[in-house]
Parts: sequence; C-alpha cells; structure tokens
Amino acid sequence: MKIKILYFARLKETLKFSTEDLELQDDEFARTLTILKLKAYLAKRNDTWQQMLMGKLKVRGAINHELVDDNATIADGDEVAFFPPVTGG
Amino acid sequence: MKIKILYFARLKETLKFSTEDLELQDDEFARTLTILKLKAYLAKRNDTWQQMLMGKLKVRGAINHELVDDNATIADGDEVAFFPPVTGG
Amino acid sequence: MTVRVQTEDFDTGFEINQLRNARKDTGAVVSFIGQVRDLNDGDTVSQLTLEHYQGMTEKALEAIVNQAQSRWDIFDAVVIHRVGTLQPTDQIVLVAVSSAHRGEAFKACEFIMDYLKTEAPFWKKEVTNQGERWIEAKLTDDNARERWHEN
Amino acid sequence: MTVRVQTEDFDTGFEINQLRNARKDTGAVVSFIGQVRDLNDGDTVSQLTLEHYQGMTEKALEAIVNQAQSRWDIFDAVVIHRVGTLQPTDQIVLVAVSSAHRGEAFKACEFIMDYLKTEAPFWKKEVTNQGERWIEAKLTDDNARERWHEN
Repeated sequence: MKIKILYFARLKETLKFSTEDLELQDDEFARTLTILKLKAYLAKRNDTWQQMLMGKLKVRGAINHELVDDNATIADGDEVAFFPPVTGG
Repeated sequence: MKIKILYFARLKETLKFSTEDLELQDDEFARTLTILKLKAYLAKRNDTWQQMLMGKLKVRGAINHELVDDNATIADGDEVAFFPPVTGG
Repeated sequence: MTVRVQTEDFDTGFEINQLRNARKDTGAVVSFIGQVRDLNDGDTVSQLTLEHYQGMTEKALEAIVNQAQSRWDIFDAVVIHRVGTLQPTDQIVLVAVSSAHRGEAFKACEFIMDYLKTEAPFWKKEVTNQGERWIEAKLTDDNARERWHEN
Repeated sequence: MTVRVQTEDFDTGFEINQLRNARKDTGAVVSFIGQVRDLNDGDTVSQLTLEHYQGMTEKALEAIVNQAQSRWDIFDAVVIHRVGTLQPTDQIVLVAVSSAHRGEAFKACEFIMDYLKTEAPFWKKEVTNQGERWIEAKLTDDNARERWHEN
C-alpha cells in the first residue's frame, strides 16, 4: 500500500517535510488505516513528530482534498494531508 | 400661524401641489395642531384631497425633516411634509 | 462618514478603495450595491425615476449611519444614493462599511440598507410594458427593519 | 461561479461590475473584502504570508459556493483569494454575490466568508515587532460558522 502525505504551515515547518511517499506492508494495519492510526504511526518517528501529531496542537486531516475526521479510512493511492486549523480570509 | 407644506411622489402628482404656504388663525385649532388634524383639515378641500390624505393610502408625515407619527404637534414656522411610504434603495 | 445624494453615477471600486486605505487597521470592507432590474412584479421595466425630499434625505441617511456607528464597532461608512431617471442595470445605491473584523461590517451594512429602505425619503416610479406606476412599499422591507429591534 | 487563488492583486470594482452586468434582473450585489491589518493581537504587523494547499483550495472554495447556491436564491458568486507575501492594507480576499434581492445576497456572502475562514486550506504567518508567528485559528470563526446550522 502506497500513500502520499502532505504537511502544511506549522507542521511542514517543524517537521521539515512538505511531502513524502509512504509505503506500507499490505497487512491488517494497512487495510484498516485511519487518519488517527496514521498519525500515531508517524508520531513514533521521534519526539518532534509525537509532539506535532499527537500533542496539544490540533491537527486536521484531509484525504484526496476533502476535510475528514480522525476516523476516516485511508485507501491505497490516497493523498493524505495534515495541517493546523485553517486561518485564511 | 404660518407653516410650509410639501407633498411628494403619488401625493404631489395627484394633488398637483408640490409645496404650499398655509396661514392659520392663531386659535385653539392652530395651537393644538397635529399631523392628523392637519390631514383632516386639508382633506376638506375636495374629494381628491379626502381620498389622498384620509383614504386607504398610507400617508407618512415629517416635521422639519424628521419622520413623525400622526400625533406629532406642529408649531408656527414648521416645515411639514406628506408622502407615501418610502421606496428607495 | 460620507453621505451623498446625486444624479451622477458612482465608482464603486474607487469608493471601496478610499475606505480600505483610510486606516491601516482596517480588516474588512462590506459593500452593497442596488441596481435597477429589468423586471419587477413580473413586468418588464424600461425606466425608473427616483424622487427624493431634498433637505431631509441627507439628514435621514446621516441619522441612519450614526445609529449603525453607535451599535457596532465600525470605522467608517459611505452611502451614495442616486436620484433622477435611470435605466435597467444602472446603479441606484452604494453602502460600504469598514471595520477591523467582518462581523461588525456585515451587520452595519445590512442595517443601513434595511433602514434606508424604510426611513430615507426616496420614491420610485417605473415605466413598464403595463405603463407608468409608483412602486409600493414592501411589507418585507418593514419586516427586515423590525429584525434589528430584537437584539 | 468564479473561484481564483492567485498571488496578484485584484480589481474589486471590475469584479463587481462584471457581476452587476451579467444579468439585467440583478438587483443586488453584496461584497466582502478582507485586507491585511497593521495590528494583530496588540502587535504591529509588517508582513503577512499566506500558504495554501494547491489542488484542494479551489475545490474547497467551489464546494462552499455550491452550498451557498443551494441554500439561497443567488445568481452568481466570485471568490478571489491571494496567497504569498503581503503588506498591511493589501487585499487578501474578495467575495461578491449577486441576486435579485438584497437579503439573499447578504446571507450568501457572509456564509461563504464564514465557511472559507474555517474550511478552506489557507494558513497565515505574520511578521510582527515580536517576531514571526503563525496565526492561530479563532474560536469566534468556528462560532460564526456554527450559526448557519441553526436555521
């Protein structure tokens, strides 16, 4: 299973990542992958990732350009994005 | 007692008056003159005046450029105006 | 505050930019433009004439803007209303309001329009395919104004 | 519907006139302009940078305008949002809505702004006399959007 992940604003700046391609083994974990599970998975990378994705900061997720909540399911080939609450206008 | 009266829109058009100076004897009637009393007084001129000022048409009054209701008192030297409900904007 | 009653057309972009640039802490400008429709009550309109009560009109508009300024935290407001003879798509009225944040500007702009519609001494007469007629005041306009008493 | 995300400035007067003249039965155009303030949370702002999620932004804005069109009887809407680096008094966003009558245009315009503020993927970073900082989302913006669920 292959997904693309994008990071924006404070997340991009602190994680020093704007985009990455992630390949996951096609197992139970991948087949039931949600936004929350993916956050927890990425948070294991190190303290900074833990803090940014599972800390106090509110992180919103999008799948294929649609805002989704933590329980939304991620499928093979999806474009996932993580960002802080939006502040345009 | 001398007042100035202005007429607008449908009133002006039907009464064929845009403005007039009215002189009233300085008696009890004049001293207690209200918008409603003035309407009734003018309405006696003929059927058209009766119809326009005391008929079905809603007539609004202003004294010295301020919208007022029927009970507002008119004083010597006042500028009184009669017109239909406004329709600008 | 700017209040003008005029026969000439106005330049909306210019007026809005004046408001925008007057203060560097301006964050929001809300504007309303009303224009002549080619259709009213199902009939085709070819011309609209606006009459007003010279001497009272500006005072009434200023009183409305003052009320808006006392109710909401706005910076400035522009009201321009045309009189005379107009054609469909001609501009009739511009109301523009500036403020720090959008909520206040939206409310004040709509408030000014709702009051203008019911308290400023303008009257419209239209030429339609059915002939000439005075436009009647609308109950919906009275209701729109009444809303502002509730809160 | 017009939705644009761009670094260049826009001409409000031009955009509003396009909307005005598109249909002869247009009676009302309501517009909102948001601009960079020189002051935020008590600090002097010298610069603002807007980041966005290219690919999602236009779709999110179009979805918001579609929602407005399904809720209110409006004719057309324009949304232009700038990205990149801006200075105080620079324009950030224009939302303009046309309709037959003013009530619908006011509601749709404010609705679009409230949803844009909470659902369109833009992020602001400002340079102030206290240094650089990301602007935090405001609870008042969430509340502004929530209002629209009630009626």
